[in-house]
Amino acid sequence: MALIHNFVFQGAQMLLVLLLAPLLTGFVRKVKARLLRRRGPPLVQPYRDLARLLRKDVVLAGNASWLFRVIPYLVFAATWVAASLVPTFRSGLMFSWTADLIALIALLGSARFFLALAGMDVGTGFGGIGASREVMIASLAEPAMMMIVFAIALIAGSTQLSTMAAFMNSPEVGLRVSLGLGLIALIIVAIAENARVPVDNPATHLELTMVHEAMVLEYSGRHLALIELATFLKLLLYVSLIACLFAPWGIGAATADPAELAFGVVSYTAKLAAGGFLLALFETAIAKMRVFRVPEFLGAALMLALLATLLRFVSRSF
Amino acid sequence: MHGLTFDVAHLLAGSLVVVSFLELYQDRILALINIYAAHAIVLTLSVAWQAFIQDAPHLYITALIALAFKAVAIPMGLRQIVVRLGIHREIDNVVGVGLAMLAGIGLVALSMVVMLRVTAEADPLAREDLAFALSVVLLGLLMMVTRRNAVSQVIGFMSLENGLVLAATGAKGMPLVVEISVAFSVLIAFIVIGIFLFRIRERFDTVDVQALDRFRGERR
Amino acid sequence: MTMTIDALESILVVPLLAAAILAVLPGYRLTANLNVAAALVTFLISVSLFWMEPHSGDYLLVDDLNRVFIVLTTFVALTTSIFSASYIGHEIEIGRLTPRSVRFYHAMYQVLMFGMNLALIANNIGLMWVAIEVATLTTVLMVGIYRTHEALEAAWKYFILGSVGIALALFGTILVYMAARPVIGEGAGAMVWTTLVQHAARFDALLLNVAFVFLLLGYGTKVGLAPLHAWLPDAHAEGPTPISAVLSGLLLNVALYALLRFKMLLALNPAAIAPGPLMVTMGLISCIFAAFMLYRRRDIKRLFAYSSIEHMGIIVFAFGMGGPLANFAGLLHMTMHSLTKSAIFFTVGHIAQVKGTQKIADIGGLTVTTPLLGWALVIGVVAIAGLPPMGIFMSEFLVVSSTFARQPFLAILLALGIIVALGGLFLRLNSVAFGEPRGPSAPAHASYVPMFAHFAIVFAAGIYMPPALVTGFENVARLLG
Amino acid sequence: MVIDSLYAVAALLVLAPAAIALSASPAGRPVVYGVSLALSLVLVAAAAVSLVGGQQSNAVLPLGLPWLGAHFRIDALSAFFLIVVNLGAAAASLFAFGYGKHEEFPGRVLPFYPAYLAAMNLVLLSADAFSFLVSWEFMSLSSWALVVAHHRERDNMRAGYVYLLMAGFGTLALLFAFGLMAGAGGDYVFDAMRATPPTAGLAALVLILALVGAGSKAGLVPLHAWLPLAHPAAPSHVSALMSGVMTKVAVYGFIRIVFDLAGAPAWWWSMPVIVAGAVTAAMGVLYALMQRDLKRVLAYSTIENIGIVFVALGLALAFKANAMTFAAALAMTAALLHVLNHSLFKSLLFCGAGAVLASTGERDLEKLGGLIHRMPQTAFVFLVGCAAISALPPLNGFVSEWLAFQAILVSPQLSSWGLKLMIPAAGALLALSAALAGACFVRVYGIAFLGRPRSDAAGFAQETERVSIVAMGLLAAVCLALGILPGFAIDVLAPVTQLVAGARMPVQSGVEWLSIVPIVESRSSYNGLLVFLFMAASGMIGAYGIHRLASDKIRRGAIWDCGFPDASPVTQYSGDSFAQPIRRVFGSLVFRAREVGEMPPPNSTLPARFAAIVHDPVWDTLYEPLNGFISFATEKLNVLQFLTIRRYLSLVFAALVILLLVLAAWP
Repeated sequence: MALIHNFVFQGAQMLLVLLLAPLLTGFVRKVKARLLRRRGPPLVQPYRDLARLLRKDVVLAGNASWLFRVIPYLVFAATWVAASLVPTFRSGLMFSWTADLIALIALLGSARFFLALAGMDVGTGFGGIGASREVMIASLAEPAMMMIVFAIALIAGSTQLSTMAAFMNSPEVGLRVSLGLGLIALIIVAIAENARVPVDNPATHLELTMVHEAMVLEYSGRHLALIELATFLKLLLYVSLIACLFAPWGIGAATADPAELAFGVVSYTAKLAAGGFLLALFETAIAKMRVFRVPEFLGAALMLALLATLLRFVSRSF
Repeated sequence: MHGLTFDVAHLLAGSLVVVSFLELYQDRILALINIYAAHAIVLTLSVAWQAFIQDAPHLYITALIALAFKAVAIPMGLRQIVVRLGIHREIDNVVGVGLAMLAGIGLVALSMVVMLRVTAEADPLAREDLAFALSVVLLGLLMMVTRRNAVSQVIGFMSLENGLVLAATGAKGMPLVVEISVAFSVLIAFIVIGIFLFRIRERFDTVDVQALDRFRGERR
Repeated sequence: MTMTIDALESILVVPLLAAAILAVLPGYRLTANLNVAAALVTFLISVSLFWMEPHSGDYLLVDDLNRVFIVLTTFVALTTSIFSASYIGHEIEIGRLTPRSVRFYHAMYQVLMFGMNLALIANNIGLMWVAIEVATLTTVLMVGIYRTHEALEAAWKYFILGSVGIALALFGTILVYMAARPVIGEGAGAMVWTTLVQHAARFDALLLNVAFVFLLLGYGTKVGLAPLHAWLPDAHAEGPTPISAVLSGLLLNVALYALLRFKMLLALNPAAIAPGPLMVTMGLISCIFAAFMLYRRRDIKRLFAYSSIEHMGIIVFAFGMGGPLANFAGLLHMTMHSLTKSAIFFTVGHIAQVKGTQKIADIGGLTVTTPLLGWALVIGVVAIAGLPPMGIFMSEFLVVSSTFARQPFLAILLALGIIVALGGLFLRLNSVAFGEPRGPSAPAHASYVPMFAHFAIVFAAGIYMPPALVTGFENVARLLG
Repeated sequence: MVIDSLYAVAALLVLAPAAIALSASPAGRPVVYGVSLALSLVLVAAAAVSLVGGQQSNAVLPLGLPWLGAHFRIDALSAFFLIVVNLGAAAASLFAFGYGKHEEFPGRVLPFYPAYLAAMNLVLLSADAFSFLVSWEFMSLSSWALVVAHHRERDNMRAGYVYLLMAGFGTLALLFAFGLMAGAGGDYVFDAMRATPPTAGLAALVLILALVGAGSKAGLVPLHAWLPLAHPAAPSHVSALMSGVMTKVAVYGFIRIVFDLAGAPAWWWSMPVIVAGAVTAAMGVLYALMQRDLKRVLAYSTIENIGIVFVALGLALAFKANAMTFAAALAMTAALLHVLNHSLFKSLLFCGAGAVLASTGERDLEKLGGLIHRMPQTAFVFLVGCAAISALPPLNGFVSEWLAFQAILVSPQLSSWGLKLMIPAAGALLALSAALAGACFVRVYGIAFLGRPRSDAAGFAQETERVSIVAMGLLAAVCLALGILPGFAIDVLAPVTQLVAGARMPVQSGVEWLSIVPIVESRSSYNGLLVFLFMAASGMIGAYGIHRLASDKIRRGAIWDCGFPDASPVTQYSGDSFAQPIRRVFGSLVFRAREVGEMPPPNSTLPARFAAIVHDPVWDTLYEPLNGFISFATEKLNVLQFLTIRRYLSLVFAALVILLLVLAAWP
């Protein structure tokens, strides 16, 4: 009985993230449009795009290899699994212990690894440029992320997301310098990882500025749909990660009754909305930076995170 | 040990050292050869005296060899060579005479210091003898390294060897002395002949390094 | 008892007889084989010494120390004579040697053997001196045998420096006699080794010190210690290769043997200065200096001559350190070095004949053109550089580690020398044995038996040492104190 | 067990000279490699039995030092490393069945190959300093012979030369370390050393010497310079052994000396180890990113992984010194597991490189490309290797790095503040190198196997031999197996950690769903199996659903060419251009990297040129000065070869006078 119960919740979580992801992206786009005094596309536009892409045929480059065709599924699977492991409305999910935060980052890392390979498969300049810039960004973002994990995990004494969330929820957290630094660093990393302004511009298709879009330039049809979906999922993942680590209020415990769960779902969506709104606000407020300014941006994140790990000793709580 | 014998031996040994100094001082080859002859004669005398006081007849042989071979034969041979090679006007000191003399004095002092620290049980005659012998040896070496000319180097070697003979004869009752002196005479003969045969032009050492390279089959 | 004396003397008599006969016999084939035969007989007799209890007469003695040296000497002499048979044959074919000079060469070879054996079994320090000088002078003559300008120049250099060495050694010997006379009394008794050892404790210490300085320099010149080494590289490079092999493999050892005898004498006298530090210093200087000298060598035989200096340095260092372990290591290293180095010279001799030159620049890719010789050279260098599984690794391991426990700094210096030498040797080996073949190459008619026999022994010793040999070495090590 | 292993090793040693004769005929090759394969499998079996059986066995042979004899032993530690070594050896031998066909001079490879295997095994088996060092140096020597097998390339000879010198240097360092532990008595048996550990000061010295000695063989920065020269120079299956296996033997030497023989560690011991490891990891992977030569990239990545191992070892040392044995066990497990993993995927990658080299004759990345079409199977296994070495879940590389991070997360419980602050920084470097490793292997795979062929050689490449594929496939399979079922490996490692770290990790086999739990589940846990199943399932579901419900049609079209049709392959991203962003970020700092580009004047037909110049700081600052000193000293001393007789005499004279002065000054 309990097993089935758990399965249900795990499945629910997986479906929830899958369904909410495009909506979040749509919401961000909408808000950005409104901030620019445009009407903007409807909220459900991403769903429509996906559906359209799925129906279309795939146009493959002449020399695309089998790897090129497999990668979208790999990327999608890795991202989805990762997203489904972040506590959203209920912690202590059935498989929450299959992968802790480090493993989760590694999952995203493998998604990126294969996407970069895909960029190089057909052998065009665009793919190469995208791939090389992507790995450069990753080579800075990943250690920064790892440092953030250290900072928080060393405080929470665990890398297990449920445990961490529970800890951050508990009163003994207090206000900590290192947590503040960690939050800033995490936001920077999240922006970079999701190819948002100022690191990258999801809307542009101007070769010299784009990173992520350049990698997937050769994709079309269902493959593109999967990659788009993976991108949506990734955004959702990061927002809910920030939420679960720094705003873990309302996440239902493993022994939560339906009412709490309902509250959990509501609070979760609220957090998503808030996150999306802030992101849109930020993106409209700032301009994209040159590619070779990005390392400094991310380096700052790395330094902040490292500082956070080292500073965790100085401020117990006050 | 009665004084006179001792003093005479002492005197002869000492004068050998003095003659070595003369060699060091002299830079004309022909004159040098003459002085070497003198050196050999002094050696002869001292060996003979040793033979007398130790009443060791075999030492007379050594003395004889010294006289006949070193004081007469070798110098003549050397003169021949010098004349043949036409180097009788050579002045070949590497360092100035004064410096050489100073070094020589230093060496004598050194050998004194080294030898006279020897405890007194070793009988005084032996001590004095050894001290002088060592000085002669060192002076001979000094001569070898301060002269460029093959002939004068040979002379240096020979006076070195005279010092050895002095020491050997001074060593009371030492066996094989005669044999050794013979062996050395042969050795010296070899060297002299070597100079003569191989036409070692007036010097062992060539200043011209290229030539040395060629000899050694080495390039620098 | 009488029989034993006969055995001892026959070690001297056989070479002398052989020399006399070889001096008159014509025809190189016959003489060469006779040479081998004589060497073989001498070797067999010397082996028989192992079954002879230590014994000393007025002029000759046999004890654990010189047994080792004698057997080693006669063995290498034997293998060298085999090698020289084929080597000299080739030299005659290409006309570098005339039959007359070959006759002279073989006679001298046996005289050399006589001299070395005499030096090893002499019980009288004067006799030992004479013997070593005989050996030296014969080698001088053989170095000059090619009559080329280089050869004569090398021989001359060897002759002059050697003579000075002779003189110094003699002076040292006289001083020892002077030191012994007051205690033992006048006459030959005061030069007999065994008597000296008995009374050494009561000798005049200061006199002994001076004596040792002269002996160290005199015999050290023969051992080839820097800075007295100057004759060694040229003599090795310009003489016929069998002589290079004998020089490196044997003559250096014999001189070292003399040095060891006197070291024992000093060690027995409490008041005398410890000979150790002097030997250690000279050993280190020689080792490191020679190691650096390896780098710019252009002549392959001179290269290995310098390596001999380096190894002599290591051996003298080991004996200078003293103590059972270091002495054992020194003996082992000496044995291994003689075998290896002579084998290397066998190889190099054939290589020089095949390539028609000794210039490293004109030799290359030997493992391609003449694989057997090439790989023999590789094995030799591997062995001489002290890499396992060859025997020298074991001795170097013992020297370095035993020193490190007592004098870490010295050990580090020694290790520096060893590693620098490794670099120098392999720098040359790479260009000689590997890479594109260079220079013309004649077919090789080499006698491989001697070199590979040596390598086999060295290899075996590196892995397994028979207990008998070990006990023998240990006794000697104890003797050396 | 040890006796059986020794028999096997002896058989290898016999095989070596036999191979000289065998190498003459083409039939000889399979014999040599076949026997080697069989023997290494035997050795694996023997080691496995004694590791699982948990009993150690000794043997003393009357070899080596006469009064000491040669001592041999198999305990848990050596058993584990024996497994690592001989697994690699077996794989390499199997691969060589096919690869050996392309060998130009079998006579220079076959005899040394078994000797090399034997030497590595002997190092692990020997239980006294002498036989250890003999085997150690013999290992260097035999591998040197293999490095110079293709002696006609000058670079190979240079590589071999540097290699041999560094090996000799390392051996001397180890010799000193053993000399210190043996003491003046000269008792070189490990048991005796263990019985009387050195005093604190000496032990510290031993640690440094071991770090230098073993580190120079393992390739720790700055002693790594020989490694990227030597490993690629050897035939590829040998490179696989040198990189995948021999470096592990060096790690074994370090563990044996520092954890087993040198006594209880002091609190600061871990610092030099961790620093060296972290720097090595970061530098190694940065070097790797800058290389053009495929095999050299792999060699540098070996340096990186060695760095990771040493960081983990340092952690274990720190925890051991603080009596936190559970954490020490965790860190040590991470180190050992990474040793095993790296030996697997590095062998796989080198074999792959060998296959590429054999079928294209190219090692230069800029001349490869598109091989995934020509050599699909090789491409697949190579991809697995790349994913594994980039520490991607659910493969094995990730597991060991994950464990290392878990160990780092325990560090706050250490008492020393220095370590508290240093270890996270080291963790940052570790994370950095992990990320860069990902970038590095995207580059390698993307340039070599994907895209379009950059040369005819790559364009007409053929798939390599079946047997080689099998060898690589097996390695890949093991990589996956260890990735999804790490628990078993961890449990097998328990006796080893028990031996060297004094504790073992909690039993994993009991954990539900076969996940691994380093300390407690609430703290951290990872389940490779489920991750694998999850990804497989969701990928399948996605694919199936889409193909069923939406379209599954494919049209082939031209590449999006931006309006410049059929651009030549040269317009692809090259290895250098791929590395450019990272080179700009890190390179200018670490390598003084410069980019020189020359544009032709307008409307001239000359090509534009571009070159990226990268310096190796270590080489410039350490090796060049040394080289300069040697040549200076030799130049100066060489004068002494050309003196005149008189000057030589004056040397003798000077020596005499000096000695007499010494006497005169003597009290």
